[in-house]
Parts: sequence; C-alpha cells; structure tokens
Amino acid sequence: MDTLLQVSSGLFLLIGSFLCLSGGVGILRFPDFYTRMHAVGVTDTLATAMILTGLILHNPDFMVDVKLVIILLMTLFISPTASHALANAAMHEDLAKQNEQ
Amino acid sequence: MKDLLAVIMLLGIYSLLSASFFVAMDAVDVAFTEASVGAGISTLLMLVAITMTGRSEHPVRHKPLLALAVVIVTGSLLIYGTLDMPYFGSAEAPIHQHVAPRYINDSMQEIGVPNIVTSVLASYRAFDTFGEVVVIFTAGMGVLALLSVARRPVDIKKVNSFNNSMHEQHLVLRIVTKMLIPFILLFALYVQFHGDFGPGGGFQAGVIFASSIFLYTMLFGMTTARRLINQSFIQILAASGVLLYGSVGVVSLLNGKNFFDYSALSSDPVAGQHLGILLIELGVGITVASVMVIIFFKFADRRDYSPSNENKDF
Amino acid sequence: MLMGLYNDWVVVVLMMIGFYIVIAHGNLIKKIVGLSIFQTSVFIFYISMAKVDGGTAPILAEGIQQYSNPLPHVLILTAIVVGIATTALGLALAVRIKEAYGSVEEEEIQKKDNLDC
Amino acid sequence: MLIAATLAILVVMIMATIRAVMGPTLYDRVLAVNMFGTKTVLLISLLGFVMGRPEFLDIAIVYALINFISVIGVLRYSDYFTLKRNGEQKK
Repeated sequence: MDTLLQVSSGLFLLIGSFLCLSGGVGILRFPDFYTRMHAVGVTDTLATAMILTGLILHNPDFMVDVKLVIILLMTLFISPTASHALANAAMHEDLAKQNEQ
Repeated sequence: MKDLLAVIMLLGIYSLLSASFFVAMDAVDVAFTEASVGAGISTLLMLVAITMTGRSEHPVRHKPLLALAVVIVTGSLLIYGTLDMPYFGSAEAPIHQHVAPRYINDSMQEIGVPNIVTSVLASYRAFDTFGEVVVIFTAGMGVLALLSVARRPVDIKKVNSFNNSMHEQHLVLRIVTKMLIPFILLFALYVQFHGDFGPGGGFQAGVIFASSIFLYTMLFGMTTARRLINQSFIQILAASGVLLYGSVGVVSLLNGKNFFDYSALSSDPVAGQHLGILLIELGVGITVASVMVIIFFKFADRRDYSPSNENKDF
Repeated sequence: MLMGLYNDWVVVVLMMIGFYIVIAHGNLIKKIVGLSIFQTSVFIFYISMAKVDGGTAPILAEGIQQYSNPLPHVLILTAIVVGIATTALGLALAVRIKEAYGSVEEEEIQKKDNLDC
Repeated sequence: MLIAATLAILVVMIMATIRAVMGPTLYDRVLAVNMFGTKTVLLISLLGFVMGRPEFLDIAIVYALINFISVIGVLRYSDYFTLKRNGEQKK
C-alpha cells in the first residue's frame, strides 16, 4: 500500500512538472496574447492540481492534507476567474481599438 | 524601462521571489509578511499612485556616469567590508552566540509559546514592537494629513449608473469575490489567533484583513465601501489599537512589574504571558488593518476627486 | 574559501542596483521603487545572516535540535510592515508634488522652483 | 521526485520572468505575473516538503489570495488608463 502511494504520488508530480514546463514553453513561444493565455490558463490549473494531488498522496499528516486541499480548491476557484478577467479586459481593449479604426 | 506600469509588475515579481527566498532561509514568519505586504498591498498602492502621477518616465538627459562611479566605489567598499564577515550558515557566527540561545532554549519555560518569533516579538522585545506600531500609526496619520480632500456631494445617479455598468462587466468577478471575502476574513482571524503556534500574528492578519477590504472596494466602488466602513470609525479604531497595546504595558506597570512584563497580568506567570501576547497581537492587528484601510481609501479618494480626472468612478 | 560569502555579495549587488536607481533617475516614483529594492536587499541580508546550516524554522517542535536564529526574523518582520507604511507616505508626497508642480520629474520641479524665485 | 518538480517550477518561473520583461503589451505582463504567482504557491508547498517541515502551508494560501487581489488591482487600474485615453480622444 505504501509503495503504491509513493509511486502514484511520484507519477502525479511527474505529470505536473511536465505540464508546468509545457505551460512555460507556451508563454515564451506562442505568437500573441490569446494563445499565450491559452497555454498558461489550461496548463496552470491542471499542473497545480496534479502537483498538489501528488503532495497529498505523499503526505500522511492529516492537518497538512487539509491545508493542501484548501489550496487546491482555492486555485481551482481563483485561477480561472483571474484568466477570465484578464481575457475580458484584453478583449475590451482590442474592441475599443478596432472601433477607433 | 520607461513604462512605470511594467516596472511595478516586475517589482511584484521581485517581491514574490524574495518571499520564496525567505521560505528557503527558514524565515516563515517573514515570508508570510512579505507575501501579504510586498506582493499585494505595495503593488496596489503604487498602481493607484501612478494613475495620478502619470505612467511614463521622461528620458534621463544627462549621462549617469557620475552616479555609476559613486555606485561602483560604494559597492566595492562594501564588498571589501564583507571579507571579514562570518561565512554563510556557520553556527559559530557571533550573531548566534549572545542572546539567541537563550530565546531558543528558555522561551518555552518563560513564555510557553512554541513560535519563538512570536514570543520574541511580543514579549522579550515588546517595547521595540510598540515603537514600530506607533511608526505605522504615524505614517497613517501623515497620509491622512497629506491626502485629505473635502468631499463633494455624491451624485446618486452617477453612482447607480457606474454600479450597473460594473455589474454587467464584472459579474463573474463580483460573485467570486462575494464568495471569497468571508473566507479571507476567516483566514485573517485564524492567522491572528494561531500566531502563537505557527507562522502568523497581528501584523500579517491585519494586512490580510485590509486586503480583503481592498478587494471589495475595487469591485464594488468607493461609495459602497464607505457605506460599509465609516471613515471616522476606522480612525478611532487605528488609535484604539495603539491604545490597547500601550495600556497592557501600563497595567503591568501598575501591578508592580516592568513595562510590558506580562507575568503581572495573572497569578500564573505563563498564563499572564499568554494573555499579554494575545492582547498585544490584537492591538497590532487592529492598528495595522485600519491604517492600511485608511491609506488605501485616501489614495482612492484622491484619485476620484483629482481635477484632471474626467471619468470619475465611485 | 571566499565562496562562503556569496550571500553578502548578492546583497551588495542588489543594494547598489537600488542605490543607482535612487540617484540616477529623476522620476520620483522610480526613486521610491529604487528605495524599496534597497530595503529588500537589507531584509535579505538579515535573513541570510540568521540561517544556520542544518537548522529549521524557529517554531519549536519535538525532535529538532538546531533552529535558525529568531531575532533577525523579528526585526525584519516589523521592518517590512513599517516599510510599506513609509512607502505609502512617500507615494502620498509624490502625489501632492504632482498636484502642486504638475510633474514628478526632478528636473522640471527644480526648473519651476527657480522660476518662482 | 520532489526535487525534480521543484527544479521544473524554477525553470518555469524563469520563463515567466522573461515574458514579463519582454512584454509587449500590459496584458502579457499581467499574465506572466499571475503565472509567477501560482508557481510561487507550488514552490512554497514543495519547499516545505523538501525541507521536511510541511506545517507551514498557510503561506501558500496567502499567496493564492494575494495573487488574485493583485491581478484584480492591475486590471481595475489599467481599465482606468484605457477609459481615460478614450475620454481624451473624444474631446
């Protein structure tokens, strides 16, 4: 049972790190704001969830697990909201520019 | 870089990075404070300030050679000065020899609080912390004196139309914020009263509390926030935090011990210390929270009422 | 063997960057940014002094022998909050200067002052 | 595995910093700062485990909150910039 937990936690961490890295490559290499936003928004949430799940599986202490779950929930709650606000603001500015032209 | 907005964003990144560094250096309490202060509040205040002072910087006309020379000379002198410093992480350094072992070994018997930083902050060096709180209070008063404006009568129609447009534009944000704010307030209380056992305490809790109010103000407008928090009430609150702190010291003085010696507060010295630390952290938290709210409100007010501003939002 | 001092050197470099911004730039907001970088370098200096090899955070728990030094943590904790209060005061001054002179550039302020005399 | 994940996050933080320096628009910078913030949350949780005292996750919670607040702040006050610019052009 213990080995199973360790192996699965390692697997989650590995997937999380890979997603993080791909998000990082995305924010550097993609051509314009919206595609970068896609790279960050999509990978960030999933990578955070994966890494935190890996840590939860890794850890036996109950109190620490509770805090990790709180962080996980908050990230899942906040990160899409921030992305939404950002995309909304960028789109409004683009539309304003097009109207001027 | 000429765009001050970009400079401020990079300053935010710098602050996040330095807070991660503090975690790596075992200074969890400091990282906590830097997290809530440096990344959140200082970025916000700078943003509000540059909306009033202008976003771009003029190019520097004269060559900065003299400045560069001064900096290089000072830097090399400082580096020469470091050559006699003890090496990084060595346990024999003078700083670890004098008073620190006493804090680490005896604070559990004398104060009875697991977090040594809290016991040093609130008990051994309470007088120092009192000075810091007074400094924060004075800075708040200074901002109040510098940025106070006469209030114009508020145009109700304009407020309503602003509220409606905000409501259409930022519906998702508003709802998420409404769900988050109780959680933030609860978390601030947890930080306030859990400071004896883990990282946290009055300073951090006050800042977190204030930042939840900032969030509310940013999304629901100044007028709504003013309805929630009365200006004179919060000024009295700021003063009463300092008063609470000071009076704990006076009470221990009257009970025949030294200023801020909380053993006098109860028949059992350790219980007295607990009570004293609790009260003092409460005073610190109240003062910090209300001073931060005062500062932010004054800046936001100034922005709304500045003459160059065509699109006032309330 | 001198490599044991690298933390101090990093601090010196950061401090000099902050110092350079303060003296070489004319914009008052930029000067405040420089001051806050300078300030953070001092924080980093204190915290890196407090670190002990093999030590952990100074919160007492069972089975831990070595703690880092808590005293610098206390000093810096209060210094950070005082720092934000003074930064706010500086920004308030900058705002008032902008309203009085119409600019936050040092040179223009000086020019206006000279005209008034 | 923990250390590998920490290193990966550090690399991503460097990438985000490069994007924040390069710009080109305000929104790219905000995006980079936001990403840096979420990565800091992860880094702090991981560092707690690497150093063997994972009790200090409160800091990570604060980060998640403060990050959100600063993103909202930037958008709120940059909104103000665009509004002001439009108002000036209309005149």
